[in-house]
Parts: sequence; structure tokens; C-alpha cells
Amino acid sequence: MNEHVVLMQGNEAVAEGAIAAGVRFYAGYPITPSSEIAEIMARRMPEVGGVFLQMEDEIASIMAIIGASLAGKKVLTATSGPGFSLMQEGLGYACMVEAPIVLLESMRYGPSTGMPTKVSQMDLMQSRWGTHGDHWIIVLSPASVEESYRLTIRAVNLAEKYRNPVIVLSDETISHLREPIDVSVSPTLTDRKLPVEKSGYLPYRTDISLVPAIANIGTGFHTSFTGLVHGESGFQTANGHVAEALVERLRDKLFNNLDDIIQFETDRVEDAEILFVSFGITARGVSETVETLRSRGRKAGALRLVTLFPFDDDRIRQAAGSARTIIVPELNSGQLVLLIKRVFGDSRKVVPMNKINGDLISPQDILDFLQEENL
Amino acid sequence: MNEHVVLMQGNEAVAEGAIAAGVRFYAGYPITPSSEIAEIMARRMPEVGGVFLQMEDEIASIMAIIGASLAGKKVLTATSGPGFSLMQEGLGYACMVEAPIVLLESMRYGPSTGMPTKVSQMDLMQSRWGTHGDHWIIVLSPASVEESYRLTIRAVNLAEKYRNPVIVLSDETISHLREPIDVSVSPTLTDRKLPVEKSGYLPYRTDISLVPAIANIGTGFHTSFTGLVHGESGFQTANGHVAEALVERLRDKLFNNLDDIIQFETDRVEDAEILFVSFGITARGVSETVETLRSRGRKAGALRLVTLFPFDDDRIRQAAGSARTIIVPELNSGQLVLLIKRVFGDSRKVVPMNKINGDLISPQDILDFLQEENL
Amino acid sequence: MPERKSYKITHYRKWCKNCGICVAVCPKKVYEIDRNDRHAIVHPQDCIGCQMCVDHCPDFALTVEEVKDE
Amino acid sequence: MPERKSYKITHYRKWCKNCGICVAVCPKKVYEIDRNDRHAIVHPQDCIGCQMCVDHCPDFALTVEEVKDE
Amino acid sequence: MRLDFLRSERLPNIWCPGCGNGIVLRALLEAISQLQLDPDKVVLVSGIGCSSRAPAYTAFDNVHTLHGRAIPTATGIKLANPDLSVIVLTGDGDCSAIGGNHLIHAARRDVDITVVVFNNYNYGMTGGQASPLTPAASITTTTPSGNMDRPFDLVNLATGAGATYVARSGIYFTKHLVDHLRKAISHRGFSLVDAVAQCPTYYGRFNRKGSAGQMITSQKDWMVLKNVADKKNPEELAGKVVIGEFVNIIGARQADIDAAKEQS
Amino acid sequence: MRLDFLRSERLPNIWCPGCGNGIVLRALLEAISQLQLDPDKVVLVSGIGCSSRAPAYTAFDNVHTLHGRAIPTATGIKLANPDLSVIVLTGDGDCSAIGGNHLIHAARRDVDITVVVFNNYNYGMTGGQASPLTPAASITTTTPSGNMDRPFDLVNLATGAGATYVARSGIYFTKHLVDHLRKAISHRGFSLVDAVAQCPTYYGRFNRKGSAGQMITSQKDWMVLKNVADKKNPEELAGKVVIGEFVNIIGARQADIDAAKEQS
Amino acid sequence: MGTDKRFELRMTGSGGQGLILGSIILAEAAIMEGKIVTQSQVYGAEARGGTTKAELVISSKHIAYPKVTDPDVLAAMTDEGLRQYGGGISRKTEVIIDSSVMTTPDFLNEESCRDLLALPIRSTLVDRLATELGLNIVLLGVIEGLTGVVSVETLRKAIGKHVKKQHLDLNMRALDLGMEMVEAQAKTGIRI
Amino acid sequence: MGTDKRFELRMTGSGGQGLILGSIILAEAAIMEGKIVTQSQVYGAEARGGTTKAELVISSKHIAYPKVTDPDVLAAMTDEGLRQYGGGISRKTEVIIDSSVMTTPDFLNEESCRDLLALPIRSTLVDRLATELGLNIVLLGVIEGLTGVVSVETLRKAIGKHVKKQHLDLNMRALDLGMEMVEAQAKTGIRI
Ligand SMILES: Cc1ncc(C[n+]2csc(CCOP(=O)(O)OP(=O)(O)O)c2C)c(N)n1
Ligand SMILES: Cc1ncc(C[n+]2csc(CCOP(=O)(O)OP(=O)(O)O)c2C)c(N)n1
Ligand code: SF4
Ligand code: SF4
Ligand code: SF4
Ligand code: SF4
Ligand code: SF4
Ligand code: SF4
Ligand SMILES: [Mg+2]
Ligand SMILES: [Mg+2]
Repeated sequence: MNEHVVLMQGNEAVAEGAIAAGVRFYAGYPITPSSEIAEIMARRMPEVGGVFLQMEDEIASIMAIIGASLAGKKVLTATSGPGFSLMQEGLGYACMVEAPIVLLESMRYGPSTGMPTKVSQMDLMQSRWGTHGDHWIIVLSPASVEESYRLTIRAVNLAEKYRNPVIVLSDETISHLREPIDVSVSPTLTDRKLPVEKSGYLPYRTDISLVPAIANIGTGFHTSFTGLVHGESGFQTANGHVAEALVERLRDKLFNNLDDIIQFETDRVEDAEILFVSFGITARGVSETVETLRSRGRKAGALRLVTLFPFDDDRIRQAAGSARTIIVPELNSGQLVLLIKRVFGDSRKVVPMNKINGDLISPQDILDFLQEENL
Repeated sequence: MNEHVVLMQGNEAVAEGAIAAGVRFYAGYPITPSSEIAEIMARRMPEVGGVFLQMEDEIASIMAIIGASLAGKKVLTATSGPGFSLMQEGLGYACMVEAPIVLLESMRYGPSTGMPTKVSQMDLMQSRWGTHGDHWIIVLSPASVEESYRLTIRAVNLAEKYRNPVIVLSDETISHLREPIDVSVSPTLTDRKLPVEKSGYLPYRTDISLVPAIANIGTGFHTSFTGLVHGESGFQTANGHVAEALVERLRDKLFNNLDDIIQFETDRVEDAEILFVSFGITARGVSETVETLRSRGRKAGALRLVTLFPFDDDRIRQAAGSARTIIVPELNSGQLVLLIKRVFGDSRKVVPMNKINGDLISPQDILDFLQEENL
Repeated sequence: MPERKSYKITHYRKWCKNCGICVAVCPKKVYEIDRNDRHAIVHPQDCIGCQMCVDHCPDFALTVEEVKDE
Repeated sequence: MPERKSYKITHYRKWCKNCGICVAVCPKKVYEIDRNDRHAIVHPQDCIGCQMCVDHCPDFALTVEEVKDE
Repeated sequence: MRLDFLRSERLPNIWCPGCGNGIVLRALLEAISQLQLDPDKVVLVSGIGCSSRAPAYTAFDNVHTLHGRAIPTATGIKLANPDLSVIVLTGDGDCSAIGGNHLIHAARRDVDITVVVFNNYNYGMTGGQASPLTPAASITTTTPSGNMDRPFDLVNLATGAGATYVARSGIYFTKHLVDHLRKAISHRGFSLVDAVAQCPTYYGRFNRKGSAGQMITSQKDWMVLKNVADKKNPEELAGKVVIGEFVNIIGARQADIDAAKEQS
Repeated sequence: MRLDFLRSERLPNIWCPGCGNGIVLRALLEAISQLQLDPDKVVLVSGIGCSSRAPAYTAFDNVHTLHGRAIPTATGIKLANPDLSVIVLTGDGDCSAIGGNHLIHAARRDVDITVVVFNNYNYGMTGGQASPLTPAASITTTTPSGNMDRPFDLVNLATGAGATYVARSGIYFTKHLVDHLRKAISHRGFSLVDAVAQCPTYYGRFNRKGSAGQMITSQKDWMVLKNVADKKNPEELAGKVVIGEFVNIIGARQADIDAAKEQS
Repeated sequence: MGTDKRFELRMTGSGGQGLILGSIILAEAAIMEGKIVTQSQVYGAEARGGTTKAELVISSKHIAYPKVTDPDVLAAMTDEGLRQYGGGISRKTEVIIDSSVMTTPDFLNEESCRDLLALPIRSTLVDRLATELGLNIVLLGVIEGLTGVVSVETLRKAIGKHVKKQHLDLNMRALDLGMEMVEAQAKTGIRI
Repeated sequence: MGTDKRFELRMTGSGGQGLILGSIILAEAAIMEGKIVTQSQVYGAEARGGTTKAELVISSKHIAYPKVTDPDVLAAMTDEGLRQYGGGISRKTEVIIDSSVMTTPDFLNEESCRDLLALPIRSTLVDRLATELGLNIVLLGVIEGLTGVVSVETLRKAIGKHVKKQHLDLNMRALDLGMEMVEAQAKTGIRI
């Protein structure tokens, strides 16, 4: 028995992962099914010399972590659909000032207050498009407690590296699931790049990485942050060229590094005739189903998206092998399938499989579906 | 000279269109470039016996119009990107309680505060996916001042007919553009269906239309509204079957009526070899370009989406004729083009054309683009 | 000597959650929470009709009415 | 009789917006907004160095310093 | 209390045994009964929280909105149809945390609605986290070593924001509570009643306040009537909560506007 | 005022001629100069509005956030690095309309930041609409026949919310303003200064307040020092705005928590 | 339990009975023995009080689908719990009910489940240990007695991690009690 | 103006000069004559004061692209306005500048525009009518004199709709003044 293997709940794994990643500032507002993260952080932050803040609402929460991030801390907030909707304006601001922040969203059944204690994957598209204006966000999707831990660490690292908001898009089931995880491995940590030379310092000047080395507040660089379009100086401008360059850079700093950012997992894709593309908790029912189908002699395979956004059509196409039939099971009325259809056009048969009653898609559900649809 | 032709600004046309459509309640919070709507309504509402409310923020604004709508008024609010982001939670609530509300969103340059006085079409995907959970919203897109008037009336009618939020997705240019419009035609108005029989009344019971006849507050039906999943009684439940039925009905009440809801405009699509698909203000540069190309002997055509959402792949495919090349010009980094690519897969060459410097796409821009891209 | 009034206590067991509030507020110790954690009316005859239990029952599970004998 | 102090007024025209606030607050009518709507120093010799104009100029366009002649 | 104001088919309610919410709801229904309001013209509006479930147990029109958003929704309803008696039922978290801005603005505007705060000193619905009304030093799931923040005094906050009727009461004092609810509803303008209730499941348990019965009767010990309190000095009132009517101004809004017009 | 606190290369500022914002900004820089704060450790945080552009004209670290969101951002900064002097520059709309909730909660928490309200009685940036501080009966673009709402009294609101330092001043009284800004910044805990400025372009023009010069000197007529006002009766004070220090409590938050601990 | 086999347990009852904790303890015991587990529950934060469900899957290899689909054991401690979460059982399922507070429902028979073990759990606990605390531990004892899914020693260790010292003894006796009840039942051979 | 022709006007200057109103008046005049128009401006709500630009397109048929792309007339009333919005002119463009407050910039010459009409607009207005109000109307007069894009009567009517009665006379004189200035210039023949 490994001493370091402990039983943890998904929410706890996020909190502990964040702490392992160096997060020392948490601000949040309770909401089912993510409230335990706040509760754990309320206890743990003081223990590790960090700050826990319960704010008056989700808007204040995201702004507080942005402020703390600009002042140099690694930061986290956690919420669920309704709170995530409220955080959208702040999220766009974080994109614009390039504040490294990590946001855990645990998806529950929507729309609106919906069914707070039931699982869904209905906020996928919102995580990409929820705020106004052209923007790019990194979205990671864990499928287990262990991965909640690992991806939270990765989220913090990516946020710091690319100076961009990163969302960990979890769900009610994973948030409350308990699984054993090994916490003994000490993670590799990434810190944001900081400027050294004060003379001639321009906060938003970048090298080829396109990621600026912005000074932390209070370190004597006298930096300027604004959500308005700004040039290298950080100061507002209404110059169209500057705007264009800024928005393009915000995209390219991520898109030039898709190899680093995009992760997925494949399972026997090579010879698969029928391929399941899924993410998060749904992938676990899929994985069992693939096993079953294989044992029955069917050439099934699976592609699980770990990074949901940026979404790269080419990479997906390549990863998907040559299966003629692609099934996209998800706990919503069809969101991922819209993207997968775009990737494959008419070249494959792309079949949505949706469950929207607040339960998971079980292996049996999938088998039944295949039978009903003659797939 | 027609006495009824008056010079109007886009924002004014929205306000006057709303009044013509029967709107008697406006609540809002000023924001460039939609503030004039609030200012006009502040003057006009009292004149027509309506209520104007300047609320403390956008969240309060959308909640106030939802309240007024449930109490029987036709209602409007207006905002722009940052305010729209804040309204997302309320928007999902309106979907769930099936409150007929109309929301004018005038797109400015984002993300975040961006360039408040510059035009963009960057909030297209947000208008569809901004709030959490599975939901469906009707989004209409005017391309002129006259159409701002007309579509605002249509928006109010659709909202009442389908008991659904309707967004008029305008932009900074149209908001501030002045054009002559004829206000003499009295519009056909639609009123929401109301229940008559109190005994056995269930607010969310529907006939084949799938649109419930919910009583207005204060009319003695003792109705219950909630953003939680609810059955026909209107009361909360965590029953998965009810949830599924509800969310499916919210979709189907619109999708069963796509013929009524979806509008687009085509220009010489039949024999077009090169087709432009666009929406809103961008379509006007396109339309002039098509003219020019035709005059030069090129078989160009245009498809302008008036209804942006619901988005129906089949209808678009049919409307698009057989042009081998489809160009999608838009004032963002590529949003509509994602949908168009999905519609056509590899069967056509779908080419994005994006301008993100805060200016319009001019006919010359398009001609230059064709040349550069050898199209 | 004025006749002592008597009261009819109605307890809707279906709504009662056996919280014990009526026990705590009744000045006459009319109620108890029994060994099985259940609400019980133990001294109905002592009731003075003060309505404390009725007003404080969070579950609308009690009514106390004067018994008028004509 | 104490010697009357004298002051050097510096006006940064580039920052001045000719708003007239200095005109309104100066107790000594040192400034005027001229026919062309422009700020003008008309009676510099009357300045008593009270700093009212400096403190109230919204555009940081004025300084008033005592002239020390040694 | 008119029993037909209850939607009996939905009872028993979802609240925990001993939860104070039912007592506040009963008091409210009693106040409405006493006022003989037309039940067709009463609408109850709530946000999200245990307490916000209250309206759905009544036979009135009721709107269960979003967390914190009952007040602007109620404002819209009232101004759309001024004939209605619009009453907001809200929790301490709902109205003073996420909904704080709407609360102060409704008070400022003096919109003619009544806000009844089911104040149980914590977020019951989500598992007993601290609210802005959680007393200092109290234990909650987000203040494991005691609340380091000071709470709002809701009476002061509403008063500072310009409310024209402000009262506080407690669920032990049901007659007092009903009286003040009645006055609040009758008040023409914005009214607020801070109804101190109880959450035995979380706040009570974490802070060792005893059984539900003990929690409720203990209000006798730590609550003081305003007229009594007015005669005491601050030391004597330490640790006490004062109940009664704090503000009751009639026609304030119009008077202010008239005065301003005269000035200008 | 240390001129090197100004970012001269960004001047002239974008404000209209005669706008009061520059005067408040100057007073603030003067207060910071007098306090001899280390310029590396001062951060100015603002929301959106004409006034919220002020920080970007200074040489300090500055954060121009979202409309209404300066205070929670400042809270995050301060708690992440308590060595910093965190000062929020905000407009009347920014802090009392959309940002009202953050304002009252920062006051309640007594977080050690200073909020300077550039109070020009309207939304300058978006074209002169009413704000929650627009006086009753005033004309704005959204109150074409006069404001029918009552404004907040920002001093009362902050006090009601629990602020431990509250003052008001006006741009005519620059020394008074600097003094109170200095005290506010030195205050350990939440401090607010309501700095009554002017918007000649909108509020002034719509309400016929005369030229920028007239607007500023008229503050002498309608503002009264608190110690003077304390000796007057309400009638004498009608239409006047009182300036001075209203609240100044030291160690309030800790005291409250200690007291609560003792009680329990 | 065979090393490869997936063991699925569902427990249902009322909020205060500690079933979730019981499932966590069993999960930790399994982990101590090097097993993989997934533990879950209906999460009732926005549905006060009432009925609860706890689920546990134990396997010696990676568990893909984390929820119970075909329980080996269903333990129901209240009628309401059985009503709400008693579905989804099969001929494979061993059903345990607390006969001291429940009436045996009709739908449980040789067709619908493998076995029904009706034990007077609560009353026995009250009678023997004069307490109601530890109901969940008695149930663990019953399950252990029935399945031996982990070794008794490991189970004791796992319990020890979760209960205060002063209650340790009581809990150990509760565990024994549960195991005894199964044994007694086995001897009599009477089940349904 | 030929009936089919698209007429494009751009005016630029400083915030207070009423150029936007000027463009609206001309737009309304065109509408009275049954024309189609699109009027737009740079919208400076979040960029205080400073420079402004007003644009007007007049056509007898539907106007697709609503903005000025190749102006027939560019009227600049300040140096800054010309600097910011003086681009995008062509050999087709008639440029008007207010020589009483502006210096003729080098980039305006026979190559870059059709004609440059440098008139001392502001000073003439002040000299002749002893006011600065009505600068935009003088400019309308100049444009009218230059292009005759609408009839003078219609223009007078449109002005009448927008100015208070007591200022009507002054404005009519301002319009006349503008037209006169063009005439005088035409007679002298001196342009650049
Ligand atoms: C936007 C949003 N944030 C958070 C929540 C989660 N939530 C639901 S109720 C609640 C607090 C309720 O506290 P209170 O208003 O005091 O009501 P109580 O349950 O105590 O009666 C919270 C945080 C939510 N539903 N929506
Ligand atoms: C979410 C959001 N809503 C609205 C706006 C538009 N807006 C910008 S500034 C402002 C008001 C500014 O008023 P105030 O804070 O008083 O500042 P002032 O301009 O008067 O100095 C508004 C409504 C915005 N930028 N963001
Ligand atoms: S107060 Fe009501 S719910 Fe509680 S025990 Fe008494 S009757 Fe039952
Ligand atoms: S009415 Fe009074 S005396 Fe009678 S049972 Fe109730 S509380 Fe006791
Ligand atoms: S106050 Fe300043 S800006 Fe105004 S006129 Fe005087 S010097 Fe110029
Ligand atoms: S210092 Fe005083 S006297 Fe001198 S110019 Fe300025 S205001 Fe006038
Ligand atoms: S959690 Fe608290 S507030 Fe909620 S129902 Fe239970 S006792 Fe009442
Ligand atoms: S609009 Fe008003 S507040 Fe804004 S810069 Fe101009 S004068 Fe100042
Ligand atoms: Mg509460
Ligand atoms: Mg302002």
C-alpha cells in the first residue's frame, strides 16, 4: 500500500492541486457543486501562508483574483454555471490585461438555476464564447479526481506561462466523486516571466513568444493596466492598427504553441471503425464501452479531448484516425458535436448522442444507442 | 416627398420601433454605443404612458424587464458588450421562465472595454452561447436604420409569440448611422397567448405549439415561476424526465417553427460562382461589391443572414446555391465562418475574411481581398 | 369561579418534522418529543390556547381551537 | 515697510485648455480669457503667490514661484 | 392566518426540522391576512436560498428568481403594475451579499415594495458558509476559525441607503414580527424587515446554539425591544440585538424632490 | 505636489476644459507628496468613467479595471501585497451605481484601501446621464424633466455600511481636500473621500450652473464646513452640502471581533 | 472478491445515518489493500434533509465508468431510500434491508435479486449497544460479513482513521455486531 | 448633381462647431427632395472634446455601403481635423479649408485633390455677422454654392426645422454668406 495514495473528492483535488501548483490566493463565492473548494481553501490558505477571501459575489471574486494576480500571486477561483455567467465580463478583462488566473467551473444542469445537484456538460460552448469580443481562453477538462489534481497544476502553469486565463471545466460528478490519488509526486512549476530592466521598460512589449513580461504591481516598474485597447506602453489608444495587432497577438501567443497546449488521449484509434469523441466524465463511460465492444470483436476506439480550447480542427482530424463513424456522446443537447461536425464535414458520419436528464451516460446507454441507431 | 420619411439614427429607430411594437417598459443602464436608446426612452416612455427606469447596473436592468414582462408588459433593454456579458445570467433565467423580453445589443470593439466607440461584430457567438446551460435564443441582425426599426418590431412579436428572449444584434455603426425611414406603416402586432380557464390551470402546460399560455402576474391565476427545472405546474423538481422534457420543449418550440423565425436575404445566388455570406453592417459593403463584380462580369452573389439564431444548416445550404467559393467577411477574427464551414464541410471552398481594426469592411477591401487571395 | 376553557389541538403528522420547537415554546408542557424522536401530545388538557405552539411551528403542523360546548 | 514679494508665473500653454478657472479663482485678477478664447496673463505684477490658480488648474498648466533676488 | 394562503399540496416543505423559515412565512401570511389584501394582487418574489423557497408554498403569484436578483425583478413587477402588493422574501446572503446593490438602490429609489429578510446568519442552502450578516467570530464552513469580518447591521445599511421604513424582529416574537410585517407592507415606499430566524442545521450546530427549540427561545435572552434599548447604555447592550421599528418616514421621496425643485 | 508623480508625456489629459477631475487628481498627488509615500509602493486602481482615467496620468502602478469593479480589484491587490498603499479613484456612477455592492462590502470588511470618489453628479463618460448621486430634480439626459429619484448621501451610505473613515470635500476647497485625502490614506482600514467635483460639459450645462469658473467658486455658496453646520438647524442647511470628516474610528474591526469573541 | 472483479455497493437511507461516511471508510480500507475505488453519492445540498444514497465501486484495476450500474450489494436503511434508489438491481444483487424500521417490499423476490437479507439492524444496535450512533458501522459489518470485500483488519484500521478515540471501542463493537448478525442469519439459513 | 450619382461629403473640425448638425440638415434637405442619404460621424463619447468628423452620402438610389469612401467634398475647419481625417481624398475631391484659422498644408495640391478652396470662413463670419454661431451654416452655404447638391430653398427649409425662430434670420444670413464667399472666389478665380 502506497502511503501517498489518499482518497480525495474532486473538489479537494482541485484545491490541493492548486496549492501544489503554488496558488496562494483564493477568492470565491459558494455555489453548488463547487462550494467545497471554497471551504477547503478557507482552511488551507492560512495554513500555507496564503489568503482566502469570501467575496460578496462572483464578479467581485474574479476581480479580486485578477488584482492579486497582477500583484504577483498565483490565484484560483471556483464556481458553477450561474456564477460563471456572472464572471464573464471579468474573464474578458483578464484576457485583455493578460492576467494569469485559473477558474474552476463545475458544470451542473442548466440553463439558469436548473438542477443544482445534477451533472451536465452544458457549459462547454460558454467556456469559449461567454464573454464579449474576440478573445481566447485555455479550457482543460478532467475526467477523474486524479486528473482534477493534475490538470489544476497544469492550468496554473499554463496561465503563468501564457499570461492567460485558464478554465478547468469540471462537472458535478467529478467534483463530488472520491477516488484514490497519489499526491507524492512533486509537480514541475512554471512561473511567469518578469522584466528585469527598468529603463525603457514597456509592459506589453514582447519577444517572439508573444507573451509580454509584465512587472508585478509594487515592484517599481510603474506599470499600467487597462481593459481598453492598449499598445506596448499599456496605455489606452483607439488606433486601429494597435487594436488589430493586440487582438492578433492574444490569439497567436496561444496558437503558436498548440503543441504545448493541446492534449488529448486516444484509445485504439488506429484501426477503429467506430470512434467515440468525448470529454470529461462522459469519456469514462465511453472507455468502458470501447472495452466491451472490442471484447465483442467490434473495432471501436476513443478520442478524449483533454484540452477543449484552443480547438484545432487539424489536430483533431489527424488524431481521429480513419473511422467512418464518429459518435459524440455528451451531457447536453449537442455542443461538442457542432465542432466535430465542422472538423469532418461530410467525410465521416458524425452522430450526436445526447443525454440531458441529469444522469451520466453509462456504458449501457451507449450500447443501447448503437443498437437503436443501427450503428 | 413623403411626409412620413424621417431621418433617424439607428438607436432612435430601435426605440421608436419598440414603441410601435407596443413596448411600454424600458429598463437599462447607459453604455456606448447604445446609450441614446435609454435617453430617448427616458423622454418617450412617459409620453406613451410607459415606464422608463434607469437601473443600478445591467443585471438589475434585465431582471427589471423580466419582472415587468411577467407582469404583462412588452419590454426592452439595450446594452453593448460589457453590459451584455453582465446580463448573461438573467438571459438564461428569461429562457427558463419563458419571459418574452427583447434585448438590443450594439456591438463595439472588444474584448473587455476594448474600443467603445469603434464597430465590431465580435459578439455573434456570445449571443448564442453566453449564458450557461442548454438554451435557445432568437437573434436578429439589422443592416440598416430602417431594418433596425422593422426588426425591433419583429423581435417584440417573436418574443411574445414564442415566449422567448429575442436579441437584436446591432453594432456601433448602425446605432449611430442616420438614414431616412418611413414610419407611416402601422405594424402588425403579436400578443402573447394568455390562459382563460382558471380551473385546472397549469402554467407550463402546452398545446402542440409547445408555447405555454402563462398568466400574467396579478391576473388571479396564482402562477409560479422559477429558474429551476420545473414541470407543468411551474414548481421546481429534480426529476430527470421532467428536465429532459423541459429542455427539449424549449428547443422544439423554436425549432418546430424555423420557417417562421428564420429569415435571410439572397442576391443573385442562383448562378453565383462566388458567394458572400455575411450579416449586419458588413452585408452592405458586400452588396455594393456584388454589384461591382457583376458589372465586371463576375458571377457574384450574396446571402445575408437576418436571423442569426436559430441557425439551421440545411436552410443555409439550400439558400447558398452552388457557388464553389464562399467568402465570409466579418468584423471579428472569424465567428460566422465557423458555422458556415460546418454547413459546407469540404464541399465548397469557404474563405474567411476578417477585419479587426474597428473600421467597416468596405467594397474596396473586398475587391482587394479577392485579388490578394486570387479568388 | 370562571369556567376553565378547553382546547382542541390538531397535529398534522404528515407535515410535522418532530423538531421540538412546540415543546420548547409551550408554557404548559403539552408536548414532548418521544423516545422514537417523534412529536407527541402528552398533556392536551393543560393547554391554555395561547397559540405559541401554532405560531412557532415552522411546518404549519398545529392548530389549537377553543372547544365551545353549547 | 516690508518689501513686496514678486512671483514668477509659468503657464504651459500646451496643457492649458483655456477653461477660465484660474481667472475665476485668482483674487488679484491676474488672468483673463482673451477675445480669442485663450488664456492670458494680464497682471502678473499683482500676483500675491496664493497658489489658488495653481491648485485649481485642472490641467497642471500653472506654477507660481516666488522670485528671490539676492 | 388564512390557511388557504398555503399551497397545502406542496407541503411538507423542504426545510430542515426546526428551520426558522416556516415561522417567518407563517408570520407573513398572518400579516397579509390581517391586512385583508386581495390574494390576486399579492405577489411574492424571492432569490435563491432555503428561505427563497418560501413563496412557492403560498397560493399567491410567486417568482423565484436568481440568487440576489429578487429586488430588481420585484421593482419591474411593481412599476409594471402598481396595483400589486409586491413582497420580496430573501435570505441574508441573497439580499446582503450578491444582492446588496439592488437592496441599497431600491431603498434609495423608495420603490414601493417590502423586503422581508429571512436572516439566519449564514448561507443555509449551500451548506452553512458565512454571509455578510454572520456575526463576527462565528464558525461557518468558510470561517473555520471564526469569522474575521464584521457583519453589516442591516438596519444601518438600509437606513444609510435611504430606506423609509426599517424594522427588525425575531421569530420568537411572532406577534411583534407580524405587527412589523403588517406595517412594512402598508408603508407606501420601500420597507425592510430584518426577520431574525434560525438555521439549526448549520449555524446553530457549528456555533453550539443547542436544539431548534433552544435556539428559538434564546432570542428572549439576546434580543431587546427598541424602546427598552433606548434607555440603556452601550455597555448594557453589548452582545444584544435590538428589535423594533427604526425608520418610518412617509412621503420622503416626494418631499426630497419637491425641496430640491424649490432650491433650484 | 511632486511633479514627477505626473506622467507628463501623456498630458494634456483627455478631460474637457474646466472638468473638475484634474483638480481632484492634483490634490491627491499633493496628499501623496505630503505623506512622502514611496512611489514604488503606491497603486492607483480605477473603474470606467472620465474620472477613472486619472490613474493613467500618474507615474504610479495603475490599474484601469471594469466599470464598477475597481474596489474588488483593489481588495485583491491589497491582500496580495499588504505593503502597498492602494487607492481607488472612481466616479459617482462607477462606485455608487454599478459598483455599489463592492463599495459597501469593502466598507464592511474594513479592508485597508482608500476610495476617492470624483463626484460630478452624473455619468460624464457616456454623455451626462443621471447617477445615483445626481441631486433630485436635476436635468440629465436620462432625466429630461428632472430627476425623480433621490440621490444617495454617500457619507450616510458608507457609514451605514460600516466604513471607519468617511469624509467629504469639494474642489474649491483644495487645502481641505488635500487634508482629508491625506488622513484617509493614512487611516488603517477602509476610508472614503467624497470629492465633489464638476462636469461643466453635461451636468453644469444642463442645469445652467454657469462656466467652469462659476461652478467651482459657487461651492463656497452651497458647501458648509461640518463644524459650522453642526451649529445650524436643518432649515438653515437646506440645499447645502456639508463637508468635513464624518467618521474616523480606529481599530474598529478588530474591536468588533474581539468583543464578539468575548460574548460567545 | 476475485482480484479482477468489480464490486459495486449502493447504500441508501436517511440523511443523518452516516452512510456516506460508511462508504468512504470502506473505500479507504480498499485503498489500503491496493485497490482502486470510486465513491459517490447523491448530493443533496440544495435538497434539504431526506433521503441519501452512497455508492462505492471497488476493483483491482482501473475503474472506467465510476458509478454503480449493477450493484453486488444494495443496502437500504429506510423505506423511502429503497423506494427512491432501489431500482437498477439484478439477479446479481444481494439486498440488505433494516427490518426493524422497514417493511419488506413486494418487488424484492427471487426474480428481482439474488438474495434479500432482512436484518433488524437499528433495533439490534439500540438493544445491544444502547445507542443509535454507529448504525453505518453496523451496516459495514453486515456488508463485510456478507462479502469479505476487504479484510476485517483493514476495515478496523480504516474505521480508526475516522472516529474519535473515545468512540473507537463502540465502533468496533458495532462492526462486530454487524458481522455477527450475518453469521447468525447464515446459520439459521433464513433469508427472505 | 446627376440623379444617379452618389455624392459624398466629409466635414471635419472641432467638437463645438456643429458640423454634425450641419450634415444632418443637409441630409434632411436631400430627403425632402426625395433622395436617399446616410449620415454618420466619429462618435466621441468616450474620447472627450477634440476633433470631430461628419459624413454624408446622398444618392437618388439605394445606398449600399453607407460610409464615405471617395469624397466629392472634404471640408476641414481645423488643422487637427484635416490632419486626422484628411486622408482618403482623391483627384475627385473638392477640398474646403478655413484659411482664417488654418495653414494650407503641403499635401494638398493638384495631384492629391481636384481643387482647394481656401476661404476665411470663421473670420468673415465674425466680421460680417458679429457672431461665431452659425459657422456650420456658413459652411453649408459654401458647400451649396460649390455643388448645388440640393436646392437653396430646400436647404433653407431644412435649416428652419433645426434652429430656433429667433436665430432663423441670422442663420439665413450665414447661409447666404457662405454662398457669397464661393461666388466671390469663383469670380476672382483664385483657388489654391
Ligand atoms: C449566482 C449564484 N451564485 C451562487 C449561488 C449559490 N447559492 C445558492 S443559495 C446561496 C446562499 C443562500 O444564502 P441565504 O440567502 O442566506 O439563504 P438561506 O439558504 O440561508 O435561507 C448561494 C451562495 C447561486 N445559486 N447563484
Ligand atoms: C458594464 C458597463 N456598463 C456600462 C458602461 C458604460 N459606462 C462607462 S463610464 C459610465 C459612467 C461613468 O460615470 P462616473 O462613474 O460617474 O464617471 P464620470 O465619467 O462621471 O467621471 C458608464 C455607464 C461600461 N463601460 N461598462
Ligand atoms: S413545532 Fe411543528 S414540526 Fe416541530 S415538532 Fe412541533 S408540531 Fe412538529
Ligand atoms: S396553545 Fe399554548 S398552551 Fe396550548 S399547546 Fe399550544 S403552546 Fe401549549
Ligand atoms: S485653469 Fe489652467 S487650463 Fe484653465 S485656463 Fe487657467 S491655466 Fe488654462
Ligand atoms: S498665485 Fe494667486 S494671485 Fe497669483 S496668479 Fe495665482 S491665484 Fe492669482
Ligand atoms: S439548511 Fe438551515 S436554513 Fe436551510 S432549511 Fe436547513 S435549517 Fe433551514
Ligand atoms: S464629460 Fe464631464 S466629467 Fe467627463 S471630462 Fe468632460 S467635464 Fe469632465
Ligand atoms: Mg441565510
Ligand atoms: Mg460621474
